[in-house]
Amino acid sequence: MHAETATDRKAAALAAFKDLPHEPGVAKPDPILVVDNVVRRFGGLTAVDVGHVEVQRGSITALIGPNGAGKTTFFNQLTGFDTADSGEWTFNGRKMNGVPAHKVARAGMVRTFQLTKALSRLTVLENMRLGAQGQKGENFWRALIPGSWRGQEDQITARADELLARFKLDAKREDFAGSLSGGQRKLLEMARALMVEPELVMLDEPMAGVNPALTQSLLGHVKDLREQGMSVLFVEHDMDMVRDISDWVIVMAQGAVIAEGPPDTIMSDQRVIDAYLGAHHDAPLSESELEEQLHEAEEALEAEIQEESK
Amino acid sequence: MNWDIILSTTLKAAIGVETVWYALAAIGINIHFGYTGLLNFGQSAFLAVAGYGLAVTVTVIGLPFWIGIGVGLVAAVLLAFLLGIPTLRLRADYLAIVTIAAAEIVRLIFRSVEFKSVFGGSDGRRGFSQGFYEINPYAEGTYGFWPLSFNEREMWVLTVGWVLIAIACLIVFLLMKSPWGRVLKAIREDEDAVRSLGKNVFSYKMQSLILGGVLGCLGGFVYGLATGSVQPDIFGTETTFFAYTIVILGGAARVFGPVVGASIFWVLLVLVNGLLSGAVQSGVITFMDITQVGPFRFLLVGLGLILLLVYRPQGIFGDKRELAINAR
Amino acid sequence: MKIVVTTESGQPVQEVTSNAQGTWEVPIEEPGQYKVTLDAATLPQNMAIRGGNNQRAPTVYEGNPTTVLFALQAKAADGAAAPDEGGGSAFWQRAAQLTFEGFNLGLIIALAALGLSLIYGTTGLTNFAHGELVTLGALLAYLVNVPFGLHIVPAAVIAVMLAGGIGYAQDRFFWGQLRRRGTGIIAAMIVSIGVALFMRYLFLILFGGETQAYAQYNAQAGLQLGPISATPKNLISMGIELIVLIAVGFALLRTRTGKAARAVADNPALAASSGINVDRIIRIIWTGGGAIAALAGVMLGLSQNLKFTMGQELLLLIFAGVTLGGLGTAFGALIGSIIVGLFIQVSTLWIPPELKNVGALAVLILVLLFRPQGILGRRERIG
Amino acid sequence: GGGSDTASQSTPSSAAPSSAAPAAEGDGTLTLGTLLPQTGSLAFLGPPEFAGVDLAVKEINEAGGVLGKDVVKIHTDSGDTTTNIASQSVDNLLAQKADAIIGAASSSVSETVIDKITGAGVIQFSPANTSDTFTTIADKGLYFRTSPPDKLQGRVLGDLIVADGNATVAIMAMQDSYGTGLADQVVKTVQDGGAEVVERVDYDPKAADFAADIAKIKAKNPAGIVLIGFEETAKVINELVKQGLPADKHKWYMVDGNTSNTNYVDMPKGTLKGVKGTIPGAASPEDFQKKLLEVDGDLEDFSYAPESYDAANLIALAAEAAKSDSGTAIAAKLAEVSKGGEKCDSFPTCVELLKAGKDIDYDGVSGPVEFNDAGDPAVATIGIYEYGDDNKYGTKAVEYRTGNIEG
Amino acid sequence: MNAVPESKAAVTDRSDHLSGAENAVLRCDELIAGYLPGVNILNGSDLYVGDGELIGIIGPNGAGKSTLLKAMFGLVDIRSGTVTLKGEDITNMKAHQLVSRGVGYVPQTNNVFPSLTIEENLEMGAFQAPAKFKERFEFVCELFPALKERRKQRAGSLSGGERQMVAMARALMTEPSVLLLDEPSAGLSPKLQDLVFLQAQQINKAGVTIIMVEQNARRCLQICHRGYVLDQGRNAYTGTGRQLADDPKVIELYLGTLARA
Ligand SMILES: Nc1ncnc2c1ncn2[C@@H]1O[C@H](COP(=O)(O)OP(=O)(O)OP(=O)(O)O)[C@@H](O)[C@H]1O
Ligand SMILES: Nc1ncnc2c1ncn2[C@@H]1O[C@H](COP(=O)(O)OP(=O)(O)OP(=O)(O)O)[C@@H](O)[C@H]1O
Ligand SMILES: [Mg+2]
Ligand SMILES: [Mg+2]
Repeated sequence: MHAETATDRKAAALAAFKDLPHEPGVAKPDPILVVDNVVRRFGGLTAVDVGHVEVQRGSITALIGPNGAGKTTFFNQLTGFDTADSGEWTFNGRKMNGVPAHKVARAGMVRTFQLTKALSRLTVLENMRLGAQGQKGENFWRALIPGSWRGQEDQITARADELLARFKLDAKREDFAGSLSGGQRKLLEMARALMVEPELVMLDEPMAGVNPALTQSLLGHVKDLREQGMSVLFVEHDMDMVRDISDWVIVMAQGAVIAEGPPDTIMSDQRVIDAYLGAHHDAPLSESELEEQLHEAEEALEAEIQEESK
Repeated sequence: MNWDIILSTTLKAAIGVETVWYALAAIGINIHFGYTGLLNFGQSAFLAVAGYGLAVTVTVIGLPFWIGIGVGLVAAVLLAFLLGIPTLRLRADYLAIVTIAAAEIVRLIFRSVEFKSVFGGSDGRRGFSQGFYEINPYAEGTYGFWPLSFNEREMWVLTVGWVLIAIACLIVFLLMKSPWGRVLKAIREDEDAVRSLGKNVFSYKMQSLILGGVLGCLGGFVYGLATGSVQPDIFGTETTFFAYTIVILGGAARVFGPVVGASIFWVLLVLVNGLLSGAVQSGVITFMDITQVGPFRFLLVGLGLILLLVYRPQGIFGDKRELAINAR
Repeated sequence: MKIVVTTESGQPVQEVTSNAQGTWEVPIEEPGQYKVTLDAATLPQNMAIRGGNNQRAPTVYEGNPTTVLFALQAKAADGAAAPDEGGGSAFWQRAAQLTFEGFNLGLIIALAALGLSLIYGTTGLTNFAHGELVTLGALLAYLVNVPFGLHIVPAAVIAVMLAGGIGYAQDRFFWGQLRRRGTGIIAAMIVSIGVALFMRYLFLILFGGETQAYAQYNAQAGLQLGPISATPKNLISMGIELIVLIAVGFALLRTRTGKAARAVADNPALAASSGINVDRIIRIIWTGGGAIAALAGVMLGLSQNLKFTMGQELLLLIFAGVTLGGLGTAFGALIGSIIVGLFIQVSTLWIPPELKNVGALAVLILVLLFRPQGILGRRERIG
Repeated sequence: GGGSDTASQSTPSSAAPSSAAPAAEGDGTLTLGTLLPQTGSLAFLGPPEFAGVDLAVKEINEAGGVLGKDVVKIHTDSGDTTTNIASQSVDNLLAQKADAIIGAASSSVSETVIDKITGAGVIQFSPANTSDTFTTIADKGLYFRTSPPDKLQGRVLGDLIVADGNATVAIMAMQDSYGTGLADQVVKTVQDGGAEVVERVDYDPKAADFAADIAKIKAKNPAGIVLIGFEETAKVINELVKQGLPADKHKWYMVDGNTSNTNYVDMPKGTLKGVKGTIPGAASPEDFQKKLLEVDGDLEDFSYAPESYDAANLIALAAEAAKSDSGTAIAAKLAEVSKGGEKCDSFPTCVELLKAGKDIDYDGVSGPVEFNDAGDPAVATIGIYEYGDDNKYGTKAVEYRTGNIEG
Repeated sequence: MNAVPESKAAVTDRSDHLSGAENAVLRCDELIAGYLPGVNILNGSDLYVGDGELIGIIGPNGAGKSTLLKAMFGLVDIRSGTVTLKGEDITNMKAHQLVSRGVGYVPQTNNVFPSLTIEENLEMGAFQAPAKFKERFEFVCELFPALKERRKQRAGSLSGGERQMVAMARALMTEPSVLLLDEPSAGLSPKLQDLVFLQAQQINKAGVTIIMVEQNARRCLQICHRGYVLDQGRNAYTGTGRQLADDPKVIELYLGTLARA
């Protein structure tokens, strides 16, 4: 049964994208997030200048682009962590500009941080529990009466344990989050965001630094999220991952959206290759290519040495 | 050396009035700093507004004692709002300085000639404690057993004080085990992360500031009632510093840390003094005279503090592992 | 002039006429309140009673004489000429003087703040013993100046060097060891409170509780420069302070060691990985910080005399200055401190001097409301 | 205040010996505790006060002690109000069965411990408190003080200022009960006398500097400037000279807290020439100061040493008179030995008279010291001194004025 | 977590592995190290790298890869075992001393000075050889042109990838003889990842010995001479890059099949 719905959802998502033109700012049939004219400048630098972009509900959308393209800054604007110079956006039809970060999260739009924010002196489990919404025990007066929140806490713990097992953090359950390795922090960051049970989860490079074998198993989980009706918007530089799970890809460069489309189309788009992917993105280096590469390198080196000896 | 007296004064210090009110102030700081990470260096202002709230209400306005207590509590809550609204957005170290500044402003106003008619200038106010001692259940007499003895007034203040400490500790214990406490601790670690998880950080910080302020301000009442007076200078930065020292000594973010810390602090202060003056009087120490005992005591207390923190940086109850996590 | 003395109820006691010096005397039987009236008609021509009132009501106490004064002034002076009625110009003159004083005080605070800021910046230590380092400098200079009898200028130089050495030793044998043990910055902060107590009371034991002054330049007379009175020592001190502040500020921004200091502040482990000898840099900073604090102490001592609590009493203002300017930035400390100094002094134009610190501290809070990172501080990016 | 207001006690506790420390019954040895500043912002006042007590106790014991036994003294630290040391020190003194405690110097500190001390049936005797509060405080008749009588000093000083012909007067007063109390009295006298107080600045003695305060005074260009404070006056003078208000253009007046022969000697010659200061006490302080220096050679300031000395002597005499060393018994005799009887001015002579069964009237170094019902001194002598070219005041007062403090 | 399953024997046994270590530039023997008292993260790992070799270290998250690099670089307390650099025992030597011996290091996280500008960051990279700064600066700016335009921007405001560039560039400022890289390609765009791998190879060719920790494991194994698979603080597998990349066990446990082989 599970498998069936899985294919259904994926099919639905793909169907929604099928007839869309591959151009920046294209309107989606059922957008969960609609962004208009968001601009953010730092001094003379325009970090973000997005004209119009929509994110389809129930889909997995990738946001890619060169380093410094403004992806993270864009996330910051949308989630209320930074104030945009201008622009407006709606989430589920609700205006979200100027809404403080915690309200954005409560509305169902949750983000993770590229530079992880582990709550160091809380255990991994406590980190997870914190993510849960609508906790009775988070009210001052109820907190004083343990009976009033114990039951809910147990449910939350069960859910947290489930996620931890999935993210291979169950062994670290009782350790301080501050003692996790770089990759483990990434995992915790993402798992914690999922505890919120958001409608739209925005992941900022969730898999950078995560072991490939684990990445692979986690992709299954992300797909599951889609099956549960969640929408996912993620930033990633790992093209294998983008290709594998995304239904739609949005490309940013120098603050603006420069292309949109399904993964395959995007990855063969010359502009995207030039700006972002580079020559070797696609094929793994074959033996001969490797040789050639090294050869080139040697020549360059030679030249350099000659230069130096002059 | 008179060991009896050294022992009895030391024991008395371990549970005495100073220990009580410093412990209360420190419990408040523990909530602010230990659990929430708010470097509130203006704790003495909470004690001050509570003490003065009570004193001014009773002596200047002439209202009954209980209303004075109410006014003191309300004043502490108001101060928390006044202090919190502008400052809670600040980074920890900025917050520290701003709260010191705010506390100094409060103290300077209380001690000013300008407002002498209300706050009594540098001499402060007295004569507001009758209401408290009128309900003293202890009959006149001396209580306790060797080497401790208290008169009925001290007994009454101490009873109330320790009951307040017990209640405060219970509240802290319950809260910090709860999800509410978890949010505070998370804010201490990284407030942006907490925000991203849908918690209203400002509101929690404010709740923490109010709770810690109100628990701390009880110390102001105890001080005022025990000495029968309030003076502006006791509510200076020194008091806050000592309260911080107490928190760290006991171990930050530990329920009983402040209480044990306060005991240790005062025991240290009194014991050092007892030993020193004993040694000087009996001629064991000859390199200083008796009037230098005072400064020497503080010098040794400073040294003791240093050594304690060098050899047990996590405090008495603290967890060394926690310390290792955030060490730079 | 004729003077009439009556009892409170108006019973006449005596009438006298003043002698050539203008004095007079009336013997009185009973203590109590009396009325003394000067007959205005008997005044010399062109003279009037200051304030116009020709009646006084002194209380006479048993066994003690009581004096009554009728100050006279030229009649023509009725209008604007009275000294205290200069109104506007007096206000501006005072404002100018206070502005000068603001810079004077601000620069001393800045100098002390610079040392604090350097040490905070590189080690993260909120050093509550910094006030005592200031005191230390002042007292060292006193030691060389008064008991040894050296002139204050060489004494100051020696004191600053000694204090630098002590700063070095402090890190070498104390703070450095703590760092090695992995003492956290909060624990270190509390340790610094312990150090402050230790040093302060050591000073009390060795130096005593009294206020002292250096042998030279004590109570130096002021020069009148336009609307401002200033002593030569003030002017020279301010010059030295400004030079030191700017030199150190630029050193931090421009020299390799300065940059390394900021790198250590940011991330000591990474600094070490870049080949920076972190301990060495921190030691340089401690040496410099100690020396600068000492210089601040000498300057403070020159303008305000010496006491074992002198640094402690300045500490809050130092912190305020550092914070206002933006923590960890040298020029921030300078600007912040001068603002603090200015507000302390200039605010007394409107508020009673006893509350002058209130003005400065309130400004600190206000500024941080609008610039939470301090004037020159920068906000970190999120995410 | 002291004397007879036990009845007005409103708290349920009382001085009934049952509740008090054992000392209240007396154990035959007069134990004098001191609660004086060894640390804190008033630490500079400590040494002279301790020396005053030490000198007195030394003389008493040389004269055979009290009730045939040597007087025992226990020194403790009162700190200042920023720390709560005083309370612990009192615990310590009470535990050691002190019969009387000399202290504290600061009115504020005294207020925090008065309940504790008097509640234990022990005398609290301050050499330096000037706050009005103590006149009416509930103290079971156990609080006394020899502190300089503000009212009289203020009156004498105020009259002096008027007599010198100062039509306009500015006052720089240290902002505490000593400074403001004295300043209030000066203002009143000066105004009654027909001169105008053009400016009054209450300053915080801990302030970083006094430039603003002086600037405020300068703006009014007063003929006379009154400096009320302690040793920080040296800083104030620095500032006065700097801003162009020197003593040769404006007349300066000082009070007992800052009329000092040591604080200003380093200043340029003539800085204080002609400055007048008032000091309570009928004799020039010089001789007494010499004796003090024998006790403590490091003394630089002598503030409140006479008052401390007198306090110790009075307690000892009262104990002799009461033939008991219990606090309450001594308190009952204190007023008696201070006035009405044969005058004497040192413990040995007084105690001789007492032993001869005579009524005595102790006249101390700080003044005639006659206690009123509130335990406050009722009569005082104020000496007026004038500074010379060497920035020291003459050994002989220009004038002495004795009067009832209340008038 | 430290209970290493004994059954999972390393592919090579210790003496076998170390037989090639005769002339190693840098070698670690039976390192035991950790952060918290009583908890060892490294449980006796061995590693050697010969002159001019490029070594890859891969493994699951939390295996102790970064810890191993930090231990070699004197940033973690070594509890037992030794680290040797060109025959000299450098166990627990301070980082800056290693830098002067020609070792360079790029940490995985916190790898820039946030309040310094990019230029100053790079200047710190050349701290011990200020004379070379200009020339090296030009060199790294050529590699990462983005840095040059931004030279006056504070590193704290940079994007994740830009920081990574700065970190890499900082290490390249010194021309070290041994370079320790902790996930140099993380967070970089595919184009720049290529560049980093290429650059590593190129530097290596020029004679620099490199130890590289990577989660981009396949790419890493492709370019390195030898690889180590670290698991739970021990070497689980060693071999040449090819051997490891083709080992089905390694693929299953550590490499995954997502990237097209
Ligand atoms: N606070 C700031 N001040 C100045 N410049 C900033 C600030 N924040 C971001 N920038 C600049 O804005 C640009 C966009 O940064 P952003 O972090 O959004 O990039 P990104 O697309 O997430 O890159 P990456 O893939 O490397 O994470 C960068 O060039 C960065 O240097
Ligand atoms: N500062 C620290 N304090 C305590 N434990 C730590 C610390 N850093 C890492 N650890 C623990 O050491 C183990 C190894 O961490 P390390 O960073 O070496 O892993 P890693 O192999 O580099 O992983 P990743 O690929 O995720 O970066 C982890 O289990 C982690 O929990
Ligand atoms: Mg980014
Ligand atoms: Mg790692």
